[in-house]
Amino acid sequence: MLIPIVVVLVASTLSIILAYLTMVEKDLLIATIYIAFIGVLYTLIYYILMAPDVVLAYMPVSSILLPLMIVIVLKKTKRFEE
Amino acid sequence: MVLVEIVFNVTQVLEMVIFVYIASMVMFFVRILRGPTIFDRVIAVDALSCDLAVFMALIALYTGNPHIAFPMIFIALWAYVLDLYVSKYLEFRDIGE
Amino acid sequence: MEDLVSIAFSVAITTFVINMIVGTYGIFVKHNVIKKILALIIFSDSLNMLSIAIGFRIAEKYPSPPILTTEPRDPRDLTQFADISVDPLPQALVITAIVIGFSVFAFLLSLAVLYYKYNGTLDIRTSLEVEENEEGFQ
Amino acid sequence: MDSLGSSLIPFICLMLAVLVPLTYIAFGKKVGSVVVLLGSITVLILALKLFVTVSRVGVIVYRFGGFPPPLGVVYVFDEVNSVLALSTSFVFLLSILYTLTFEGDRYENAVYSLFYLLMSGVYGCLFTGDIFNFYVSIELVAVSSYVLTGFNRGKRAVRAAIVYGIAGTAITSFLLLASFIIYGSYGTLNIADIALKSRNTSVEVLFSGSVFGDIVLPSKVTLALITWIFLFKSGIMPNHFWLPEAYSVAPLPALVLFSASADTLGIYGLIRLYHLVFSSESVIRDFRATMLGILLLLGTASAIMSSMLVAKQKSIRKLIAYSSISQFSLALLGIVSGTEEGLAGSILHLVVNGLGDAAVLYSVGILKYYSANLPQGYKHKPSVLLAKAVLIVGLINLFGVIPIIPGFWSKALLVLGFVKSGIAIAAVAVLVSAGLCAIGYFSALVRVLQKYKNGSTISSTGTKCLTNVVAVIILSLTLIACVGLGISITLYSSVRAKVIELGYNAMNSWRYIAAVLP
Amino acid sequence: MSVRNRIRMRYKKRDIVVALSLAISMLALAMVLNMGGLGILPPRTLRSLARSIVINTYNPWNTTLTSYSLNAVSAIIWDYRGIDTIFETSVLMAAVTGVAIVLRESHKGRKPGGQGMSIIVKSSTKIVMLLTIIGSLALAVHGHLTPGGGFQAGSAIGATLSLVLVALSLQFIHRIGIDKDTLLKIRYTVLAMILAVALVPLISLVLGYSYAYILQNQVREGSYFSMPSKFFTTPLAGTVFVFNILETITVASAITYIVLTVATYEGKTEE
Amino acid sequence: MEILAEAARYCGISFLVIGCFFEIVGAIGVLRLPNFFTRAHAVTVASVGGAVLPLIGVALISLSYTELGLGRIYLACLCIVTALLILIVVPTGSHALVRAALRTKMEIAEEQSRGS
Repeated sequence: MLIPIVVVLVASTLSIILAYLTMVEKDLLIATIYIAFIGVLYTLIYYILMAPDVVLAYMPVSSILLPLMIVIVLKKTKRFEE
Repeated sequence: MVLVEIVFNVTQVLEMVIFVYIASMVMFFVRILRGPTIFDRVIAVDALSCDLAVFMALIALYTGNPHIAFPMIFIALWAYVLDLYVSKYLEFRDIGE
Repeated sequence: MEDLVSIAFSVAITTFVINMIVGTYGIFVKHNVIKKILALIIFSDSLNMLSIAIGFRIAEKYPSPPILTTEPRDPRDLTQFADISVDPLPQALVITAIVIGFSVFAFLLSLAVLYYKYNGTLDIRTSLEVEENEEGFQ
Repeated sequence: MDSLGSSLIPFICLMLAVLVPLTYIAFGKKVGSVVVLLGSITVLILALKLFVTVSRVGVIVYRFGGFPPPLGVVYVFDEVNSVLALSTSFVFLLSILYTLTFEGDRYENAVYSLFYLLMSGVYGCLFTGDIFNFYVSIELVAVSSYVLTGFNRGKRAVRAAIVYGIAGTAITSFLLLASFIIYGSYGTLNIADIALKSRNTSVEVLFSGSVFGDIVLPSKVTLALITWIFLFKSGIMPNHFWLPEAYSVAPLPALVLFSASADTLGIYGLIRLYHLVFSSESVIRDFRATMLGILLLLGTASAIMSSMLVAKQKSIRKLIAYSSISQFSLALLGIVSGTEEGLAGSILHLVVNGLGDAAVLYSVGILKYYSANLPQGYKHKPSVLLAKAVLIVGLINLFGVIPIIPGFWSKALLVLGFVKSGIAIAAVAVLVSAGLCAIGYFSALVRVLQKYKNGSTISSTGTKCLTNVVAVIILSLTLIACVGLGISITLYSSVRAKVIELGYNAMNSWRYIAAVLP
Repeated sequence: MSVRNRIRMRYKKRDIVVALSLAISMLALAMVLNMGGLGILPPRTLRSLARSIVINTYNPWNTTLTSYSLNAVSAIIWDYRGIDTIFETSVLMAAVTGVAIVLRESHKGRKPGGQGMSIIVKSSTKIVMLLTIIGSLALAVHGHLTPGGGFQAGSAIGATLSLVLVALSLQFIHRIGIDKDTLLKIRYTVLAMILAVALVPLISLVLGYSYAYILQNQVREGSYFSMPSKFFTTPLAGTVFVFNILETITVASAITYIVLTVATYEGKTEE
Repeated sequence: MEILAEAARYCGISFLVIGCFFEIVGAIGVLRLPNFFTRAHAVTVASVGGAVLPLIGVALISLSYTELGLGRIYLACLCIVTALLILIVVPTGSHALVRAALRTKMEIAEEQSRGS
């Protein structure tokens, strides 16, 4: 019971740092990668909290579709935040 | 038989393996923070996705719920998408056209 | 053991709330449109995470997902299942919320493309300086 | 059996939102327009039937899928939401008529689809008896509003849509958060169940049991959060930044729908929140009183400041935007008063504001159309005169001092409620804001009449016969609704009693709870 | 220039106020969550509502409350709270309409051009595409038995098609018969079918042999109408199965439409 | 049958331990190696040695767990399929990324001077 909760704890602590970095990063492509990383960590947490349906719904959205849309939009607009 | 149970308690082995994977997750994370180029960050996310598949298998075994492990296949199938996006963004002039 | 689990879980929930603070900060303070959308994504993801955490529980062994593995043969199977299963309701609601979030983000991102086309920048402040052309009535 | 037709209303709207593009693709424009029109008429008839049924029977409950209340989702129909649904359907019919006739060429068929999606969200919000379902419906309203705001595209429209979209999404997410906190502490999502448990924490309900954990602190947090969300949705003053921008760029019929239906949901939600869920009998009544004090201050400040801005506006859209903010603030003050008259006044005020905005905007739109398309005979054309009359009636309705107009009665009821509950400052605010708004309204009236004094001198295509007929229909429907409501309230004391009973019913939460949880 | 500076200053002040107030309110929230407002987390027992749902999700001994679905989440999504999900699908439709309106120019058929990536990527993407589509169909068909369901399967298919768009090219997408207009038509038609399935029980009301509710699935209190609950010996869960299949098609077409529209829009590019 | 299960369990545990070793080595490599192309090599070690081997190990262990019922075969099949897919997919990704890095003429020298 304790070991999986420790994994949750580590993953969520890492996600705070990533969320902060996403907010201060000037290169939006790197920020997108951070978001995808947060998605991977959250997928892990969903899985450990026994929500396989949510994992299946969240995985394509967070790690494929949203990064793809953001990358396309960045290509059509501007990569760096001024 | 008894010997096996004493020397290799499977649950303990699984716990140790999970700790090793947490440690390597933190190392990949440090690479993501420090990675000088964008490629380093992407490749660390890649490695983490593969780790995630292993985590899923380990946890399904550890908690005794094998039927929740189906997302593993999708993780493995989509481990390389970020590589494709970034390389297409940087190498070609447009995405998806 | 159970106390340790509870403490670790409380810390995890606090981290989700902190993530939500970071997201809210980004939404209201950052000026780049795409940055704002990224902040929204962080915010709504942490919110969903928080609600799944509310639905988690402690059982004798590790809890099982809210899915029956075999057809129950006896009413006692069902009560046994209810003793180890996690809460299914937040999961269903979160799936709904994820779909809604995706639709809104897709629409906002396509608006961001258009915003850049008209203004040549993604900064939300710059278009305030543009003289509002007064159309009079209507 | 009575409630089946009424609970079909959102479904019919959704069905039409899908079928309209399909018919446009398959059968062309004419069949499509007929489908659009028939759909809105059906919705109006169903809403009328609902109104009649509810005033005869009382509260009706419909269970979706046949599940009993805390387990499944229910729709609850009572006097308050049936009145709002009726007025909304009426304005919706007007909007569809106006769009088909005057702006049909400018927009693709997608706009009808969006209107229907917006309306199904609005009906869902009005009828629902479940807090998560409310979130989903309000999200539907919100997404279609963002799309309609950005519909015309262009610099300002896209900026308004982005600002509205990002802030609105963030704030509706807080509603999701609030509903999860409620689920965590109360163990239920049904509004009547929450209301029952917030009064009596030891009650045991079938299926949902008793409360889970300590409910006092979570109730306070959710009350504060949801109040903020609804204040944002209705654009009360500190949260109004999106409203004028959105109003000044949306298509005209969409603008009318916003002010008559989508943005009244905030006030409707506040009525439900403060007089049903966390009413004066609940465990957090002290905190509720504090929140009501804050709302009083906010509402007064917002009413007076937005009225000042109304007096300054030059564009009719901005004028309507700020006047809507001011009227919503007055309705908010009615909620604060906590008396039957005040609540009745606030509900009536929402209806009146929708009707008045529709009258003003549609008459100005029709005048503009005629002045651009009518080469000669503009001055003495009956429909032009009618449009001018409707414009005057609408502005007087918004201003509200002449007793034959419903705007007078709503303001009178509000003042009566304030006097009864002893809130002098709110009564003063009503009068001051009416006075300040009057400057804006009458300068706008003068300016519109001057601008559309003569027809165009350039040769143009002229108008079609059908267009004239529809213009007369729209204008006379608006006129009949405004004046008829006013006259009936003035002349018949039974109608007056009915209106005040509306406020009583809105406060009578035990009836609602007993109907949902037998 | 001074105007710009003034505006920026105004924004800066507002930002600080907003950030501070938000931080304080969110800290209050964290306090509520951790100070026992929701009980001790994680609790030892289920909430009663969740317990009733979990017990009734596949319960042959209480036929008026069950939905014969082994997966309780699917049962909630499509049966207990089906109306939420229908509204949610409509939100997705509103977003699709919005994207189509906002990026109007790309709606006109453009000639597909562009290039794919290297041959290694192309061939392994083809394998991945096939496998993902097979896996998602399994998710959709078994949505009421194992984890999965309509939205999960649909978004997986949509994600795969957008992956194909990136790795291969738009030409390939057109070659396998996917077109924006077709997608939109499929989406509208299938959404209409979902609404029709929700209203199917009313037919028995019209025929007059039993009372029926909107979105009804199995036998309920006061109504004998029922959708099929079993296919031979496999549980079928009535409308849950049908809705899962239809939702897969709608979501897949919606997501593919959104991605195709945004990707083929000609905005201003850098350089 | 008992002996077979025991053998599978032994094999699985040894696979897991070897996988752990590769994983740690790969992770240290990702952390310590000087430039991107060398790190790509380390990631391949981490994903092939550190993901494929443990997955096969988990498959073998789950086959020997009798209390999981039919689920053990399901889990074993899933693990093996996932391992095969990782073998297909991860090299593809690395290939695409390295190619892009080469084509965009990433300055390796500059990066080395900055330190890893």
